[in-house]
Amino acid sequence: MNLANMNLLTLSMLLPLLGTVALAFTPKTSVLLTKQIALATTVLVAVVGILMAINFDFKSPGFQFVESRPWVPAFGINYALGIDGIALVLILMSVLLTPIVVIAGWNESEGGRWSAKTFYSLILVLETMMIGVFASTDVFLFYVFFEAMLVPVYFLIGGFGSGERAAAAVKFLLYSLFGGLLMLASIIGIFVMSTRYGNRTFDITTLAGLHTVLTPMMENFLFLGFFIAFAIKAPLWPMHTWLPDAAKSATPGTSVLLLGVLDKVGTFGMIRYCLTLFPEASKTFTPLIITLAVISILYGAFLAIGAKDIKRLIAYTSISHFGFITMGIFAMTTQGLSGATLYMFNHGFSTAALFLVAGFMISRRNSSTIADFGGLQRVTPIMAWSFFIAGMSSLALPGLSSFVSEFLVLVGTFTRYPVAAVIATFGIVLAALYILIPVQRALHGPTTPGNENLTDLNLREKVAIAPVIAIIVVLGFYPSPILNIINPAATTVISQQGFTDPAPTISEGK
Amino acid sequence: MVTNSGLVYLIALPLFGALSLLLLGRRADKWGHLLATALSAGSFAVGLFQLSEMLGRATESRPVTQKLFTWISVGSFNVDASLLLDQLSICFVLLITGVGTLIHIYSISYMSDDPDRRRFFAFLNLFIAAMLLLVLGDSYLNLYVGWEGVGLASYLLIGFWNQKAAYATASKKAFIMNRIGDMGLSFAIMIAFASLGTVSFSGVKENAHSASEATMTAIGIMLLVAAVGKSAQFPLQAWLGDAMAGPTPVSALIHAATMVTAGVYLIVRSNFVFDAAPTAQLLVAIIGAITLMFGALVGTAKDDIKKALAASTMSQIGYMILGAGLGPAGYAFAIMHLLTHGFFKAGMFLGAGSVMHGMNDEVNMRKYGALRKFMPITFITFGLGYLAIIGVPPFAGFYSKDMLIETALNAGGVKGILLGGTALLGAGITAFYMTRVMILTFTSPKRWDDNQHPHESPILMWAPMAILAIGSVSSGFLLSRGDALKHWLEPLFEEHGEHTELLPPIVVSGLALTMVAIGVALAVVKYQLSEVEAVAPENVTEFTQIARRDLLQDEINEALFMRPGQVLTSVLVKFDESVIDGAVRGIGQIAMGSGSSLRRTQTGFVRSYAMLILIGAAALIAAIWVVTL
Amino acid sequence: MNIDNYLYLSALLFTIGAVGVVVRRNAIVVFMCVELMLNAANLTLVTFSRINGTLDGQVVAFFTMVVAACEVVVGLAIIVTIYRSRRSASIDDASLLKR
Amino acid sequence: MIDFVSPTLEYALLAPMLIVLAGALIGVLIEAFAPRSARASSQLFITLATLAISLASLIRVRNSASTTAAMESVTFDGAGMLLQASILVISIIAVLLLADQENFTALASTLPGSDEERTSLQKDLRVTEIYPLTLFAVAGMLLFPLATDLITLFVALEMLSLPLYLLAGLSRRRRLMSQEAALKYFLLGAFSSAFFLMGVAYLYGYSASTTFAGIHAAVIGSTGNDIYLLLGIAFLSIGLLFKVGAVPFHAWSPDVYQGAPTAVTAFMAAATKVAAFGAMLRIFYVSFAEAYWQWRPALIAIALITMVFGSLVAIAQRDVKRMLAYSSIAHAGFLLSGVIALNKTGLDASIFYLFAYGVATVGAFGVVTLVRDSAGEVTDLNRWSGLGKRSPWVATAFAGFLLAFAGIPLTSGFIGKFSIFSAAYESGSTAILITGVLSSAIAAFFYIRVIVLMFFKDPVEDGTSVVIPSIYTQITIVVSAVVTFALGIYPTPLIDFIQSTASFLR
Repeated sequence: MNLANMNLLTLSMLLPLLGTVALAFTPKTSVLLTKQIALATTVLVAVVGILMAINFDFKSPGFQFVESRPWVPAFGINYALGIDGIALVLILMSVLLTPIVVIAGWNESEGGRWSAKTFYSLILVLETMMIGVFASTDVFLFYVFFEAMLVPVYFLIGGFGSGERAAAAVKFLLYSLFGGLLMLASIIGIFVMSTRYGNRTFDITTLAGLHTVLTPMMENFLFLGFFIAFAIKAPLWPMHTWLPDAAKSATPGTSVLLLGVLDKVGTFGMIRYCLTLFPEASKTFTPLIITLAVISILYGAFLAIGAKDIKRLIAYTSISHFGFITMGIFAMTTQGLSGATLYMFNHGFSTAALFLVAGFMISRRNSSTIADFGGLQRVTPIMAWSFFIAGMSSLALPGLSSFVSEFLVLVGTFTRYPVAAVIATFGIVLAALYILIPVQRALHGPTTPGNENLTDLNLREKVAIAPVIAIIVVLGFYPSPILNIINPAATTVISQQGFTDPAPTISEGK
Repeated sequence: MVTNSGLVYLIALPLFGALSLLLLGRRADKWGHLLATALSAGSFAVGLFQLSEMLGRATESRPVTQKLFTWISVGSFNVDASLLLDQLSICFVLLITGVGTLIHIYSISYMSDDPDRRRFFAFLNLFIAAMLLLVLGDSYLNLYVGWEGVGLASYLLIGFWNQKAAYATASKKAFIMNRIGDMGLSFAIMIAFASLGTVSFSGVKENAHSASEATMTAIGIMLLVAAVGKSAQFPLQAWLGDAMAGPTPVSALIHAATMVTAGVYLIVRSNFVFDAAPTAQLLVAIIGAITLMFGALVGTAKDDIKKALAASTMSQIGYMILGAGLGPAGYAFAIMHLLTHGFFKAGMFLGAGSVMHGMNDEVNMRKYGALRKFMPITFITFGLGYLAIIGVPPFAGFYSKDMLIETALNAGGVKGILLGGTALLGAGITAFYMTRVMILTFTSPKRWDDNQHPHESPILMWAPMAILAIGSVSSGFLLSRGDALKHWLEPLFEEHGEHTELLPPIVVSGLALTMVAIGVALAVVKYQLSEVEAVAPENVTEFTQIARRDLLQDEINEALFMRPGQVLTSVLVKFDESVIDGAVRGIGQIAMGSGSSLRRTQTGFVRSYAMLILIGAAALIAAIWVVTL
Repeated sequence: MNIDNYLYLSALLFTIGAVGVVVRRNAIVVFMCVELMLNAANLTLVTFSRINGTLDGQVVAFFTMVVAACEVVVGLAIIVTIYRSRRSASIDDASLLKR
Repeated sequence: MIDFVSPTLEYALLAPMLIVLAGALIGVLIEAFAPRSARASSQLFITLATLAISLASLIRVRNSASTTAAMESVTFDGAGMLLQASILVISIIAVLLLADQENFTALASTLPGSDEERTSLQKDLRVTEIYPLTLFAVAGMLLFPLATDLITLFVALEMLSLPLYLLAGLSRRRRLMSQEAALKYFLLGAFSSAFFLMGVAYLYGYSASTTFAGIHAAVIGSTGNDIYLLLGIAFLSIGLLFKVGAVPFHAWSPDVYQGAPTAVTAFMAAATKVAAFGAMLRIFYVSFAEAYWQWRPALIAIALITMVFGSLVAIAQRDVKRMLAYSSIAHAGFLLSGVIALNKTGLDASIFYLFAYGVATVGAFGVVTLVRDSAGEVTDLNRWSGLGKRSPWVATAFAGFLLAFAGIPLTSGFIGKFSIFSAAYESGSTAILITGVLSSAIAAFFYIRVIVLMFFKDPVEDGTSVVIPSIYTQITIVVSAVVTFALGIYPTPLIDFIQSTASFLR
């Protein structure tokens, strides 16, 4: 793999920054140029991402595209990057979503306090950090990205959002900072412990052995520091209340990145850090976490059913979906973990589809209240169908990508925690409700006043939404490409935990 | 097992049709319906070809498979996208594509003046493809895809005119009640994987005996739940009546002939599960019995011709489920009734459609009457279907239903008597309400006002009806001649020892026919010989009123599920707003509050600052002193 | 007599000074109380120097006097400015800055 | 006769301080003889030059670290050298703020609101005494963390305090407040230094010596009466804790920070903290280390209270300078955990933190001096709303400093927090870690509120505007901003340097 030693990861993180620099030199007035530069950059990054995927060795479970340079040797901090299957999939999702968001949100920067330059610079900086957070194999580096990420998002919500944007942005930032600081405490704990026992390092693979010397008490505390931070990010019930506000106030594009990518950092962190660093503690807390996950699934679904605002509705559906993901992760079965990872990937796209179409609808109607829409099916068929398909993938209709992941999660959980899986399965009925209710209210029925002369999707919007739907459908029937990337990594994680998939009860009988 | 690369075309053709019609959009308006019909017919042709191939092979090597690709493979959970065509699925393939094609043809004319006809045909093709996947999938998960696929198609077609709010609601209702059933199916799959380590039919069949009965019972009951949801059986029957919102061809194809019978397919397909789980099997029979009565009773009170037919569909499927619940003895007859029912019920629905077509979409039978003169062909085809369903020999229904009743009676002991009795009684009631439909629509004096101009439908509509009518006449005889179907399907099922006959067959047939006669007689007396009001009379018995409201099914569902659900939702919304978010805000306010109260210590007076220092000094000394002790 | 008494005395003086700072209002008096505290410290130093038999304590005391003198200069300057602008030397009047 | 041994003074090592003192004296002479018109510029030049030369001489002698000088009354070691360097750097950028005359009264002696004052303003008189005063203070600060003799320590304390008392009173606007600030600072300062002196007395009584080494020896040998040690540590700590503004000895700081001319506040807040904590670190690490079981619990308690109190009260502030004052109280709490850590990492962390925090503080106050209306600086937070629209760069810079205070990654504050907390935790006090983290969360709350105010609220048109008075202020802000982010993104060189050099000579 000649590309392996080309530091593709650094390259992919550098490109957006270069784009930002380019933006800095474009005049404020030439908005179009700004957008073009942003789009070009993101597309370029996407290409690099795909290159990585192509050159990725599916067979080997370890980290690939590894880079490492000392950063703060005094603290044993390295600028260390590397990706396993799970990280690759998520990076792929991020770099694919960003250009789509740029296209779909072509005019999102207009409602904002600041110029388009600022908007796209923030997006690009955010992309760098998204890649970094998934790619870093140094706990400290991860934390830096994890926290620094908040700043651009904060300004994206507060500066370009709508409604109570400032309040929502603050809520988001405070929640995340609180979690982040708890995590900082744990990181300090790890740092001191690793110093005390042997060499001070933040290298994830080295630290994976640390738990052997920790007291259970200590391990539990360190685990909690990480987990709470991730549970807030993910978000898991009852630490979710920032999400609906943020998603409602942010621009659709931002919401896509927020729900599609940023929240994944939480679930990704659970796999990469909670499980790897603190296997014992993970076992200890699994019952609690599974419970919370199941609650999230049903709770989020019910609130989605009760939601009056379409963006809040989507946010709540995500809470439900993140419940599934978390459940799958802590089920400690290959099906569960692979399913959860695939779920992260699929959720990225199905939520993107939902949010983008919702964004198109809102931008036409200047309202995000479901009740204001009605009978769009007859006025704007293409938009209506896009929304419908996105909805179907959100309720995990077989034949669409999310079904595979959701079912894997359920099966994987059932083999170890049947009760949880059974309760969670009721979520699929609720899902039908929370998707079909808005579909009926907004798309079906007679066309209500104010909607008669909405225009259907234009070419740009079609271009933005088409690839997403394509991915949703194709992966629904043929998920193997992604699953093949995920499986080895997932298997490794599970075996690191010292778990093996429960054998069929029948073979126990024999 | 023999592999065959041709199976995929069965699905591919209609799927291609659906996609191309949907993606091409208005461009395809001109010829879309023709393409769709052609593809459906093509699929039927492939089916016939496969049948001939199959007939050419020895019994044991008849089933053929085709592996398309590896679908999901994670750890020990491996599911291929692969198809299985055996004696059972071929029946369905032919029924689906055959009846499907006929209904395509019928729809060309029936939907001719609908602006969205192309979309309609796209959905029809989508349904055909999904239904074929359902019956061709070689594992429960593949079946699941088709299972929800047909659910989607039915949702789309019921809501085809979803600009009418009521229709939109009906489609939603159907989808959600189906989802409840689907939940059962996913439970079944999970249990199967967790306990047997496989989800393929063959795999489950292999382990069916080695697994504990409890496991198999669990799987069985979950499969039953799925079947109940899809086949509108008690207690998930409520959606079928409303599903009549869809265009009539849809009701004929999906909600009479094919999709609603998927439950029967599932249970018969899973015979090895139920044979290993008697309890589940008994439950199946009981559900079937209940539903057949339920549907029959509702049928007696409906004035809406399509609703009446829907009720009868429900009841007829009840028969099939009952048969499927009778174990190896009943499977074949269940399938046989399914096929014959496919013919005559589809035919009658198309007939109803033709009547509506002639009566400006009037569906209330009390506004019909004396249509025999105006639409003779419809009358004849419908009539043949009618004779078939009430089970008059030698029409199709007679054979299949008679066998079901007989098998039920022979099920042995009290069980046999109860089930058989219900079946018999059901036959009578069926005769009654179908006669009622017949009389109200065709033979009774006219009750429609003069701006109605009933007329016969064009050939594109009556030709399919005619063909189906032929089927309703002959299919029963053909299928049961020398137990053709029974032997055809036998290799799939376990051997079963002959039951002791409770009554000789001839007696059973006699009883059945008597019941039918009584039913017909009652109907004739009540509707032919006495005046029928054009508006439904209010001064009717409690029972009639309840029956008109589908035995309160919707009221019960609302009281038990919808209302509580809505309450729970609103409660949770408030809870989230006030309690959880409130707690978060509360923490913020606490910080704020304590901040501004501590702020007061900053009085601005030097002396109080000095005092603070003094106190601090004292405290510090004290602290250090304490630890020194 | 016991030399410790000097320590007690100085401690007493120190306390008096401290309390004075807290209770008196006039800036000058408050300042004098501070001076009292300083001198209490000086007394302590000298006493200890006697106890320890080293001269350092006394040296410190001298330094203290010098420093105290400087403090007086600065202090009086400030107090006088305040007095001129406020026509009052009460430190309680000077409480614009609070909360 | 007694043979008199003349004291040996290592002038090379003392040079940094002596140079500053010399510069100060030159400044005084200029005040005396130079024509008024020439004073301001020449004073500024002299001051900057002095500080620069002093820094240079410090760098020159860096290799001869770890030696005692001036008869053991001063110890010149790695840590001391680093602290001096930080103080000098901070002073230089702070002095640039002083250069903006808008900060200072025309004629200190005039009555507020009197004709005299008006005429003096018209004549555009300027108090240029601030420069020598500052230099004297700097000299004291330079001496404070190096002193290893109680006498020197006391003198240095007064030397850095007295000029500050005066400087606090020289504001151009709101002179009553300014004078009040001076009075409060002076009275409480004197009060606390009385405690300090009493502490000195008791320590002398305990150890029969005024040198740190002597006290250390006494503590090890545990000769002498422990009550004296106890009292000594307690009283001495009060003096030091007062200077760093730790609860409950903090009360002066909000008032003084608000009342004093902002430039002075910047200098005071940043440089004094470095000096005071430097001295504190030295005496606790060198002399009291072995008696830690006595003082540590109390100090931990104070640290915790200080963190929480500072953060909580800051939330409720409406005035930017007061808010920064309370945040500096909170930071004093964080810094105390470096003293408590009592290990090498603690020392390194504290020095890094002091430098990073000092620079950011000067920068932040520098921004405060820019936001003005006709009546001078606008410190009312509500009138800062929409600053981001008025002048994005200034707002961004301020946001940057706030993020650094909040300890967001990629700013110097984060590295500082991380290292100092890990040092504290390494020394086994979990309480500090947890409380520190939580109070940082509270602190984040009000830093973010200010950012919201600046960026997400619309400007109110009340004459508030951003005035860039002189290139000097710009330099200050730019430099501080650059340092703040540089130390956040690539702190390695500084950290390594600190690690290799920082150590106390016992």
